[in-house]
Amino acid sequence: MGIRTGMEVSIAISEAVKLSRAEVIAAYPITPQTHIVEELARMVADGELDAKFIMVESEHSAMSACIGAAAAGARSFTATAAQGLALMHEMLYIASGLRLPVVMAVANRAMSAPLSIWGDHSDIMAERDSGWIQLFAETGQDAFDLTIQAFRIAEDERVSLPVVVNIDGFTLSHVIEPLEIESQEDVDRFLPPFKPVIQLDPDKPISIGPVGFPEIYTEIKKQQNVALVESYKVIREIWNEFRDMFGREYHPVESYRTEDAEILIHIAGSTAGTARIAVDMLREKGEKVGLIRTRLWRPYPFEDMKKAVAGVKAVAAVDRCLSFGGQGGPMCSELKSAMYNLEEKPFIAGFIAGLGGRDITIEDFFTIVKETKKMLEEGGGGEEYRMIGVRE
Amino acid sequence: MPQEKQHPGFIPRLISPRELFAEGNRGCQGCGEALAIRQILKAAGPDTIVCSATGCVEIISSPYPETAWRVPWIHVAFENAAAVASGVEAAIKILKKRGRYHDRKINIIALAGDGGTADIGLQALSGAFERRHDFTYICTDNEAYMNTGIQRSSATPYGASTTTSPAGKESIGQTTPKKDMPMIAAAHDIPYVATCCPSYPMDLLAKAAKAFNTEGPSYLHVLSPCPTGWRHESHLTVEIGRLAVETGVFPLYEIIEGRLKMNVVMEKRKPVKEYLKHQGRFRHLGPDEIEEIQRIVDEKYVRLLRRAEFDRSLER
Amino acid sequence: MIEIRWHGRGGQGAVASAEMLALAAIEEGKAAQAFPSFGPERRGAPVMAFTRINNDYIYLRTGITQPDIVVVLDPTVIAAVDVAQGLKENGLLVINTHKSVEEIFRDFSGKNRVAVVDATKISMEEIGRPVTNTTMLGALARATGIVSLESLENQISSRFPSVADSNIRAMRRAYEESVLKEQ
Amino acid sequence: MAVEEVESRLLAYGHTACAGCGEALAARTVTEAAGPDVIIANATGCLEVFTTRFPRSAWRVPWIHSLFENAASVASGIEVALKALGREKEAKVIAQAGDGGTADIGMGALSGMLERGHDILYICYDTEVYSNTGFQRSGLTPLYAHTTTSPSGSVSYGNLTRKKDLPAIAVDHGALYVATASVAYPQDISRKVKRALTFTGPKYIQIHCPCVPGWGIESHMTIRVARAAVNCGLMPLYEIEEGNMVSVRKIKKDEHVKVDQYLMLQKRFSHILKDSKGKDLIKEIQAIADANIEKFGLLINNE
Amino acid sequence: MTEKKPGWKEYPLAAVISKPGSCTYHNTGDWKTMRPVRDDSKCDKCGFCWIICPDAALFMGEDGYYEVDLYHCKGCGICAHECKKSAIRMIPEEH
Repeated sequence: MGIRTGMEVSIAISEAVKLSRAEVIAAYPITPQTHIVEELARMVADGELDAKFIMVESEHSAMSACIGAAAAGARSFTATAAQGLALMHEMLYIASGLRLPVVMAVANRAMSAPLSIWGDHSDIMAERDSGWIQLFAETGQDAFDLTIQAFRIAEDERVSLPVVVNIDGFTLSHVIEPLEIESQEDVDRFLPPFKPVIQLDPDKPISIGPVGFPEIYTEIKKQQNVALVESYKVIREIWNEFRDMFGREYHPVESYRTEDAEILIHIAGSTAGTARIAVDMLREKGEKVGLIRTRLWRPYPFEDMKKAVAGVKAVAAVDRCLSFGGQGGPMCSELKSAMYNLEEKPFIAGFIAGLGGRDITIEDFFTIVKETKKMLEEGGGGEEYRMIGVRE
Repeated sequence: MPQEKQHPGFIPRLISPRELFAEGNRGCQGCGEALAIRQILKAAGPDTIVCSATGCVEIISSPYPETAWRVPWIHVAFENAAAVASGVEAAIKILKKRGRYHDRKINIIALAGDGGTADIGLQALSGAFERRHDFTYICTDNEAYMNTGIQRSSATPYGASTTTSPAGKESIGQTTPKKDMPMIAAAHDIPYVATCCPSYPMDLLAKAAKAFNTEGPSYLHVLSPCPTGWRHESHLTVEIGRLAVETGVFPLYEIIEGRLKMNVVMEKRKPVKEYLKHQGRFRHLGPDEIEEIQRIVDEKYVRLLRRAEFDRSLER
Repeated sequence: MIEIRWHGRGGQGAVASAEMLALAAIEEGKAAQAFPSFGPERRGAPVMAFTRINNDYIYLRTGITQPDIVVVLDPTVIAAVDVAQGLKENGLLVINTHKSVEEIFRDFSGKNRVAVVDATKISMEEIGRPVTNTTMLGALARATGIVSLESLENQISSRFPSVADSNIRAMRRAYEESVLKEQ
Repeated sequence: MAVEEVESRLLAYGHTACAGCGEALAARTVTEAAGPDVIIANATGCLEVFTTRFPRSAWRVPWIHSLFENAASVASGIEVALKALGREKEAKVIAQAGDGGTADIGMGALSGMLERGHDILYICYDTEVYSNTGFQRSGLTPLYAHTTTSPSGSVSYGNLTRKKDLPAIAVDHGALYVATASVAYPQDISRKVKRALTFTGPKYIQIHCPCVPGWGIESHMTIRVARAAVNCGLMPLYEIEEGNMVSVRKIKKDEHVKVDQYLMLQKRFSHILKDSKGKDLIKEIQAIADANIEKFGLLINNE
Repeated sequence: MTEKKPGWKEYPLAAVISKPGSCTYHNTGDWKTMRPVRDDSKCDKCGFCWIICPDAALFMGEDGYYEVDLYHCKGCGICAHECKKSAIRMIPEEH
């Protein structure tokens, strides 16, 4: 049993990194990620965490240094947001391409311009295809647990891929709330020391990152994709083990009051909490509404998603990111394409909400459900997606 | 006498016979960069990790499934050799402390060309120097982006024709002077900076050894003639490097703890024309431009001598 | 669920009071949230912070626009922002002021629960600086009983170990000296 | 003050900088000195955030912000565009950033701008810390300063590296005009900005600006702290034109203070002012000041 | 019959190369049009040709002379050009 305590979610992530005995942390400041790395710097300065903290000169170098450190055999961690994540972009592909188990927390934030320091999912959605395992936290407890799990998942020999833990900027990162912090002994039992699969070692001099001619590139990418797709099984296995040890459950797609539901709200991140309240209130009024929340975004849990929506009339897919000129929201697009070849599939209505830190309120969820019902009654069709709360 | 048989000449007696940068790499005929790296690794020895930037060296040394490296090597991207080396250095320090790595001294090298150093990689280099990582940064300078097809870099010298600073009716080629990387490195207050050239192998090996033995960051700027990009004949690589030094175009010096020392003072420097004439990239230059280059070289050389003299006076 | 909004100036510790209150509630076994107003506010500018307290885990992840309680740490903020904006009908205003509770009632006509305390004076006397965040926690505790003084003391002791005594004295005095009036 | 005068300020009042902000004063001085015919490319940072809260701007000159790391590159584009349009006489181009946006994440862009020889004045407002994101260490954070990412703690004495010598690096890039200035001497800033703008080519000015919350000083102490930095020798003020030192601000003997007089004004150094190990660390900082005094010949007798 | 190329499962993780110096199997000797030939009577075994060869294509023979490794020599001609004793000359490759 962990110790129940009140803690800022950013600090809880730092605690998780410390309990995971991270060895190298390289980071560059960007709001709203700062509290995570500042706390790690403090832990190192106070001797609570015996690690190297590199305060690099850019996010590009933060990810580069993590790649170097992981290649040298150290458990490596960084955190960033928005423009910082974008500056890392090319390095994200290299971290996954080199199969290095770097772990990163992203305090999700909107992309400039205009400059916004506030939360949405535009930053991580732009990195959707970078080959990282991607997890979303709803609560502070999730953030703490997922960070510890991330190291275990990343370093599993069958996986060997980097993992990102997404937490909503400010609405999660800067909130103090109650959560359980696990003991060092228990975390040690769950997470053994890092045994690198690839390591720079003068006694066994390997060459990492060679030139891959057309002759081999496709094969290497196939290999990487299979590892990412098959990490699904490992993740579930690790989640089961985590549940047995710590008593908290994690699933690729998590459902709330979906039994006999006709309409499901689909969302990821902390806003799912508000949606849950909206569902409760609608249920009280007798409306058959439920909630599904994406926990695992990459690899995409196709089967879980199909099961989760089986039998419902409609899904209201809410994205906190706008895919300009496209389908509206990346998560909605993915859901639609997952359903496309099914014989029986629900009507899927796309919504964009909560951009650049705007709250998605309980009332917004009422509107979303109402609009979905209306579209359903009108036989679907119409616009591809709607933006909620936008002023005319 | 077997001993004599093993070490008949002067040079081989002093230099490790181990080839840590292997034969069979795909460098051009007469590649100055491959030569420089071969020599440097002799000074480094096997307990070395090389973090390579994207560029010719990376391409010629690692076409999968072959590698030229006999030391552990990693290539990540173009602009971040110094940042990757920072991570490797920090990792090895903490792993040693936790008893999870060899306790031997490991040389950590960040290796990049002039573009990867003076342009796109300058920031990572500056940051790593400022943070005082214990590593050696080596810039093999062939004065243009050779890997992508001879485009200008900030290390391209005044008057050189490249594919993005071509000489033409309205242009003499590169119009800005070469960025002074060794001085910029030295301005970061790092303990050891040196210029060297594989045409002077003993000098290069000695400086490389000093750099590896320096605690904290060190910087080697290695002039590496490129037959393809400079458009000279492949057998002239070593001679052109030598001419760069003898004309004062590329002076050999060290800056140790901020004090500059000229390694060779050319009392009578050869005219720069001697250096330029072998190279196609300068072929378009007329007497006026050559005179201008001579002036730039003279001015800089005199400045260096003055600085060396001043720094010597501080030692009194 | 009780929702509280704190008003102060950047650097005065509004965020710290919001957090200490939440942590005290969590220590007492309740659920709570505390968060700052997520803006690039600079030192001296009017700022806000928020606390939610509930018996069960709080799933709500929105800002607080209709608070049950508003706490004003700095009386000069009242001139700059509408501190009573969105305050619920039965809401409570807790204000640092040297004015009487009647005067405040007049200033905020229509609000029917007000608590006042001269926290600036108390903190100057006890702490030696006009830092009113810990002091105002005392006034809030008195007006609401939302958490115990002991829990708040624990928070102050762990957060400001070197100046805990004076801050606790100031908080206790505010607890004693605050005046609550309801209509 | 007359309304017209207030309205003619090129950097208007009413921005949302902290009370006592050194950077705000320095920026105002720079803008006034440069005059109305400028275009400013601004990096992300405090200055950008506190001057342009939509829909209000403090700027009365054309101004653009795009990102943290690229003020020098955006300015390069503006400068070349003006030339291409034949309008280079109409406006001077200024790039500006804080110490993080200059010495760290913007270092590559600055280096390129200097090397390519653009006709741009680059101003670095050096607050010695990432103020905007909450006081993390930068490459210009001085030795032993406490920041949120170089905190003092039971096994650490704050920032363990020295301040990057950016003016020297700029000189080695061949910048035509390089100067250091301090917000303690606004007239000196003004003169240096005007002087810099007489050169056609790359110019670099670094202005030392105390940050009230970042350094842990009282808001009324900004100027005094900045002056102490100059008078102890830690912040030499000089001008270098085409590689030659042309002016150095001298410290009169009776103005000269030891570094501890400067350090004690700031919370970020409080951890080295209290224990015995700290004494040795202060000696190290004093040695930096003494080396500057010798190198630049800072100290003179009173007239 | 063409050789069967490896499938994706047969490649090492991330295309890491675990055979150090494996490019030594690569025949760069077939790039050359000229080859170096040594005149033993002029050679003083100083070794300069060895240390300035970009391709490490000279090796010390039994008798202390530097032999050319024709499998790797690309024929750049530096050794011949630099030899102070003019003991090496380049001759056309046979074809």
